[in-house]
Amino acid sequence: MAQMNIVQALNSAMDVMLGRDPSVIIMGEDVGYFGGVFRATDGLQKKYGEHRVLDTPIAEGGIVGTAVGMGVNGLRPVVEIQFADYIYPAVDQIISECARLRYRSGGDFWAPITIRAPCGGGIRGGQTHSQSPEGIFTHVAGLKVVMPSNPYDAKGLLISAIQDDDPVVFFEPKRIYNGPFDGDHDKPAVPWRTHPKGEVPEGYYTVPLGKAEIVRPGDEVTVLTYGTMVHVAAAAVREQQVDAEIIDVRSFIPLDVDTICESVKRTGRCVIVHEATRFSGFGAELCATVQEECFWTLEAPIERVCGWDTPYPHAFEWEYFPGQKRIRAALRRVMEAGR
Amino acid sequence: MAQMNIVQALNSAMDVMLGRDPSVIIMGEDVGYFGGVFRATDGLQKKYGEHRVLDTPIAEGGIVGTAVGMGVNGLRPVVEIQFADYIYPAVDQIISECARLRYRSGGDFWAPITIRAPCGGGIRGGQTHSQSPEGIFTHVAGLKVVMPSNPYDAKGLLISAIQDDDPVVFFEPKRIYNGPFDGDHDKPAVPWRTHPKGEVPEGYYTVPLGKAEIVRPGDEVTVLTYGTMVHVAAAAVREQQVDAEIIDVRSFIPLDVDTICESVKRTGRCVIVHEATRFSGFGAELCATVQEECFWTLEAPIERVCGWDTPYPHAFEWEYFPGQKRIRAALRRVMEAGR
Amino acid sequence: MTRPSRLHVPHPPARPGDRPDFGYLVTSPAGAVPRPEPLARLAEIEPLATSLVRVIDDDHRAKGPWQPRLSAEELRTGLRYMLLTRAYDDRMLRVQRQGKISFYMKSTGEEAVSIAAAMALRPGDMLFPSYRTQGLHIARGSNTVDLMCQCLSNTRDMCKGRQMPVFYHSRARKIFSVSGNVATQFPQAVGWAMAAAIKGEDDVAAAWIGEGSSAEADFHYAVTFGAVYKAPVILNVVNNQWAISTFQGFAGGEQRSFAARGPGYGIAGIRVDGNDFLAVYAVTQWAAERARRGGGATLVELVTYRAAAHSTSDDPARYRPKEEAEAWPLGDPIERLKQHLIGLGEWSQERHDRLVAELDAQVAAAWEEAIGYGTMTEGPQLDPNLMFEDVFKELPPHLAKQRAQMLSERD
Amino acid sequence: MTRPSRLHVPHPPARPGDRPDFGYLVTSPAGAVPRPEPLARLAEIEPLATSLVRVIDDDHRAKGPWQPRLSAEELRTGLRYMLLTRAYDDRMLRVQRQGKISFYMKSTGEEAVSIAAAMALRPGDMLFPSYRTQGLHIARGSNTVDLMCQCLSNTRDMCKGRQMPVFYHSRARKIFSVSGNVATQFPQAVGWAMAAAIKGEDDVAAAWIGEGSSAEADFHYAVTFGAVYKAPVILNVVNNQWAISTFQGFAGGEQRSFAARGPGYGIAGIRVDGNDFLAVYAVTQWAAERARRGGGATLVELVTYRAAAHSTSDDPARYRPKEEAEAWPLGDPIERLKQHLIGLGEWSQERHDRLVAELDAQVAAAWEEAIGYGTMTEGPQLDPNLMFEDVFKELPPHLAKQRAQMLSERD
Ligand SMILES: Cc1ncc(C[n+]2csc(CCOP(=O)(O)OP(=O)(O)O)c2C)c(N)n1
Ligand SMILES: Cc1ncc(C[n+]2csc(CCOP(=O)(O)OP(=O)(O)O)c2C)c(N)n1
Ligand SMILES: [Mg+2]
Ligand SMILES: [Mg+2]
Repeated sequence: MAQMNIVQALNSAMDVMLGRDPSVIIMGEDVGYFGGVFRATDGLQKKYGEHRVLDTPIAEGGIVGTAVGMGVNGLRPVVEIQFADYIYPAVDQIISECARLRYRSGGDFWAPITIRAPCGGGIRGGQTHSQSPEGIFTHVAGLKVVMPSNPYDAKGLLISAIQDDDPVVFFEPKRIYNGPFDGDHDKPAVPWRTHPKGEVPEGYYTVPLGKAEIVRPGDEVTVLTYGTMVHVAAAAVREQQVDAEIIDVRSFIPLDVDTICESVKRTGRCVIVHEATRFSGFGAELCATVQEECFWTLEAPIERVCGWDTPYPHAFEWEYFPGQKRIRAALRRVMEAGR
Repeated sequence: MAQMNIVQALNSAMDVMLGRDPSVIIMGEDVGYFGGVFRATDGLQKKYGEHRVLDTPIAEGGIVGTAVGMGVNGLRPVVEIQFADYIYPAVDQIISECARLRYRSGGDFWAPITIRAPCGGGIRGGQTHSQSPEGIFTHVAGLKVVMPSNPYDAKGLLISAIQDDDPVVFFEPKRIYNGPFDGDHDKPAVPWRTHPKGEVPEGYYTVPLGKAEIVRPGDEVTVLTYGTMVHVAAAAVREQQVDAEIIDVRSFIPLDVDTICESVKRTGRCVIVHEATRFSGFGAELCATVQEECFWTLEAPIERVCGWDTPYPHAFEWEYFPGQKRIRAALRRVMEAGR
Repeated sequence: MTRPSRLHVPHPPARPGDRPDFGYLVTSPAGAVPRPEPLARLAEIEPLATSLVRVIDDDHRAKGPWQPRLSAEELRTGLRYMLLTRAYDDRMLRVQRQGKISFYMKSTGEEAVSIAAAMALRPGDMLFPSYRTQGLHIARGSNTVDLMCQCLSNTRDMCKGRQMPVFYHSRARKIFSVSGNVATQFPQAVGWAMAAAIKGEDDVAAAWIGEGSSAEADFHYAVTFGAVYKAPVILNVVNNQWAISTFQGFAGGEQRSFAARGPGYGIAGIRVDGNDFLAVYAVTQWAAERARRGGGATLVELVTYRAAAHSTSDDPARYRPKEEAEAWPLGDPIERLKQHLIGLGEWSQERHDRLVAELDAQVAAAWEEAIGYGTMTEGPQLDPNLMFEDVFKELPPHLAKQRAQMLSERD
Repeated sequence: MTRPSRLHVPHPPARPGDRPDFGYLVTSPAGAVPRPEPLARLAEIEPLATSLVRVIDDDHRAKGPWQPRLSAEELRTGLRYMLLTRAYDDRMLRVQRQGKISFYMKSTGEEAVSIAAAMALRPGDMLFPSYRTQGLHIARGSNTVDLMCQCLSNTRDMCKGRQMPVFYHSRARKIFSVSGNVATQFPQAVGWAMAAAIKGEDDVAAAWIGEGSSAEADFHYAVTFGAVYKAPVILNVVNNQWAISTFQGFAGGEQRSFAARGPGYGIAGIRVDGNDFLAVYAVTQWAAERARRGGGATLVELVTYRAAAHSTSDDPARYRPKEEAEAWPLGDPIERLKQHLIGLGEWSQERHDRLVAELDAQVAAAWEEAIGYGTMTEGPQLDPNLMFEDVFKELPPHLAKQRAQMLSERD
């Protein structure tokens, strides 16, 4: 066991897989000699060489396009998109190619690619360094989509993603790279050292795709959330003193409907929290699924606490961020509803 | 008044606007001399000249990118994406530029662009000529997104879109270009002549963005749908002999929440029908919104009848298509629920 | 003195009703273009990007340094493959007109582009086709029955009923899956080639796109990555003058050849007569050797003409003169190779007629066999359960659930 | 004989600890490159894509046909603007280090790229900047107070608090909004120019991107559309040798100049000394005249060096030698113009020192005024309601509802 933050855990996952599987390669902008603008690939090129850890031109579409060809030729590329906000130039290669290749070729061709993309705000990044576009990719048949909320899951999920023979889009909540964040930006930053999930095995292990995790068991209300918001929601629940069951969804496709619905059927109430914009965000699918599966046990409307339907502003970051106050207000409404 | 199919209605809308407003221009692949692969721009270059109706290189991203610049320089480009399946290369210019420009420039710059994209299946187009990607664009702050279901709306909505100072993505259900389609592919095709909405004024008129339309009033259940599925749902309702209120959502952003929720509050039951894949499709947002607004009056779980979460197959088109049979099964379940 | 600029709008030389006019076409006499060493420096290669490599002259004799020196047997094989491709295309057009298949795209007049290139490459080399390079399958020995079954979406369809006609692939023959989104295969081929280089294997990749598709981002990605990593790849731009209704000027062909972009990015660029079997063979061989020996990527522009409609959904009479195909200065690839062989005394009109008849019969028989595996309306049908497979390697719960629902609710 | 190809990986000439080495840089003596007529044919212009247009020689004298023949007054104005840009950059870096602004990006060493170009263009010409061309605002007279207010996201912020520092714009001065997504402005500039041509106006558009960003699709779109429609646009690629940690070889600069892509696509391409104020001015003037008179687009590669860190989030010591900036063969644009003016007898060290002091004081005063309108932590604050405005022209119902909720639920 070792103490790791999320960046170190990701680095360790890639290190482990580069070591275990000669077909694994890393590619992206500034990921090679420099080790990545967030340092996630620090030291890997030095350790595994320039043919396993590649700096690339600044062309997300070209990176994914060439990665598809590499995948077809037996490699397992792990691609870094420097910021999730810059994944859009690669959307055609991701949707029309990565996601469809196995299907359209009757199972004869596939590209086992992992696409890492740091996402989320709260870092004064303004509208082009703060986006959470996961919702868009959850609408694409043929993609797996995940987002970890802590170092242990980050490493275990990334190893699973790299080993998976389907394309995986792997979103990384960069606000919590270095430590859990409860939404109170005035408080001093807390390192992962202080968090049990900062304990990470040095070697190989996996966290399976498709499994949600109950991070706090409870009976009064179910909170569905992921990424940075897991920690904000936990703080809000503590404050609110409600016996909430907090579920870290973690894996969007495949989605762990069983864990989610078993919980809501028990609690009868549900609040969904994510940082992405609300309208047609992934929370909509979660809400629709829960509504369909748990309708008869629901005692209150399911509430969504999300980013506002605007770009992520630079100055009003904390008015935009779906913080504790807003989560608590939603919990209050949901707990009072029908009483 | 004249009889028009949807293609003629779209053509008429562009004709009217080219005539009224010298800043309106048309651009896209094969839209000029040839008049478009679906003939939507037939005759317009001849009438308005090569500088108003432009053939372009095959580069959706370049078409939208240059259109943004034209918009900034005072023009109103109406862009045709030959098939919605080919809009992905333009996603970065649409999301990062069209949608964000007014916001990021504090309101000083904007690009009043309309992006037309024929969508939907049932035409033996296979997985790259049948997609309905509207859901993706409904998650983008700064875009307006619409889809007409008949010639009258097609012309009125397109004129509104062209006049609108915000970017509008305008999806066209190509399966019903030439006539309404009730989902029974064995029946002979029906022309728009036979449909009241095939009656279209020759001149200028608008159908406002942001307003849904009740196409069949009813009291037992609300069916929320749009595009081709409006007609399939209508046929299913007729067959099923249920007093359903069918709402053509038409405008996704802005969404006419009032009309939708007033109806569901009245009927207490709701079925959502669209051709796009189900998971994180626009139906999820509709379902979440209705659930939030109408929870206390809902007597049954809201059901979604959608395309399966697979690419659109060539051979199994009718097993894939959410036809009458599946809509009727959903209506039956929703009507029986809780009884 | 400065008058305002006006928007320049490219015009094809002729529209319906006009006399065809290919005056814009820059050609070189057969044998006139020098052949540098495959590993020659860029400066030496650069002139090849604007001239036109040709081997077969107007009297059907092979001329100059680009002669591939193929045996008569190899030439006859090439002729057979081209004729088979054409016979296959003609048959498939007919059956589409009869409503037996939903759609089709011919490669008539462009057969040498695929056949000569495929023959010049090694079996280990990976091919990334466009929808108009069915010849690659013919040349690599794909059974026409298999190709027909794909077009029929029947029980033997390699795509399991998921794709429109012509979107073939063959893992065994190292021919990639055709994509509906044009040009995406270009950077994929570069990536495949990069992987080969990373693994220290000496296979090369080759990809084909149309000149119209070269305007897509993927062209730029492919050439940029190809140049940066010196990837062992051949990037073929098939300039058949038309992209549906828009002529090649709308892709930038008016100002400069497409091959010229190669040197612009620092890779080799060669413009070749796409209807000259020997020239296409020789240029492909040259580019493959350059790639295999570490010389990196080559951009090849194959100058040809799309003699048929874009697809069965298209009517070229709406946008170009009917007579244009006959007026095409570079002739027909099959006729030219045939006359060349006859000139060598290695072929005759009689043998040719016999071969044509034989291939027509072969294709007819193949069709009979193919429909035996079902059409979209008759005979054995694919199991709709297949619709849910291969979305992922394993069927996830939500698709298992949807599949069950499909079976319970379908008509 | 054929050994398998290996993946080529570009290497910068020097990494930390190595001696700087710019041996790869191809230059031409000042005055050596001929100046064709702006409407000259491509063949005549093509050599300009691989040579290097330079005017100021090593003794700071102006040489050759590209001399723009500017008055001493104009030269002093250019010097003043460059010095103001540098003073502004230095100040903003300091205040960022003090935590007063969240982020900053300097243009140190590249000032001529923006200033000379902006001065050579007309007020009616539209500029599409990158995040490193703040000089365009300085040269067009934007008030540094306004620029600072943007970086502060304060009550006078032109972006209403929505953007990170340096994402300026000015509708009044015809300077477009900087995008966070690199290169997107390139095809937009072409579209703006196409619109001008459609309207019969003779304004031209000019856009700037970095050499690293040229690998994005938008570069290809811009050059292709620019070539097809002969759009009146100047496409500037600022080759400052680095893209964060990756040197220009990773964008394709190893094999060929970036300017060479111009002729490759059939448009003019010129490679110019980006640290030579006179050369940048002259080349921009030439390209603008070509565009205005219907000659179409020009791709300009400005060869310069990013002397500062990429941004305040970057530490170049991790990936390049500290001494590289001093070793840069093309010197510093301010020092070179200063010496040129002194050589002309139109400037002196004393006047220079006075000007530097004056501008520092001016910038200091501007900062004092700017913070008076608020910082992100102190003084007057923007109204959070602004967060919901300008998403659309009018506030739609769902945003009105969210705004109300925000006001009721915020701390
Ligand atoms: C991304 C994308 N955009 C548009 C289309 C529609 N389309 C299919 S083929 C074609 C023309 C391509 O012409 P060209 O590249 O010259 O190839 P050719 O048909 O001449 O062989 C177009 C526009 C598409 N398939 N994919
Ligand atoms: C689409 C996109 N991808 C990646 C980035 C991250 N990024 C910002 S600047 C930069 C380097 C650009 O280098 P260059 O174009 O040479 O400009 P320079 O910084 O040298 O002026 C990168 C990779 C981005 N902003 N947008
Ligand atoms: Mg073509
Ligand atoms: Mg740079």
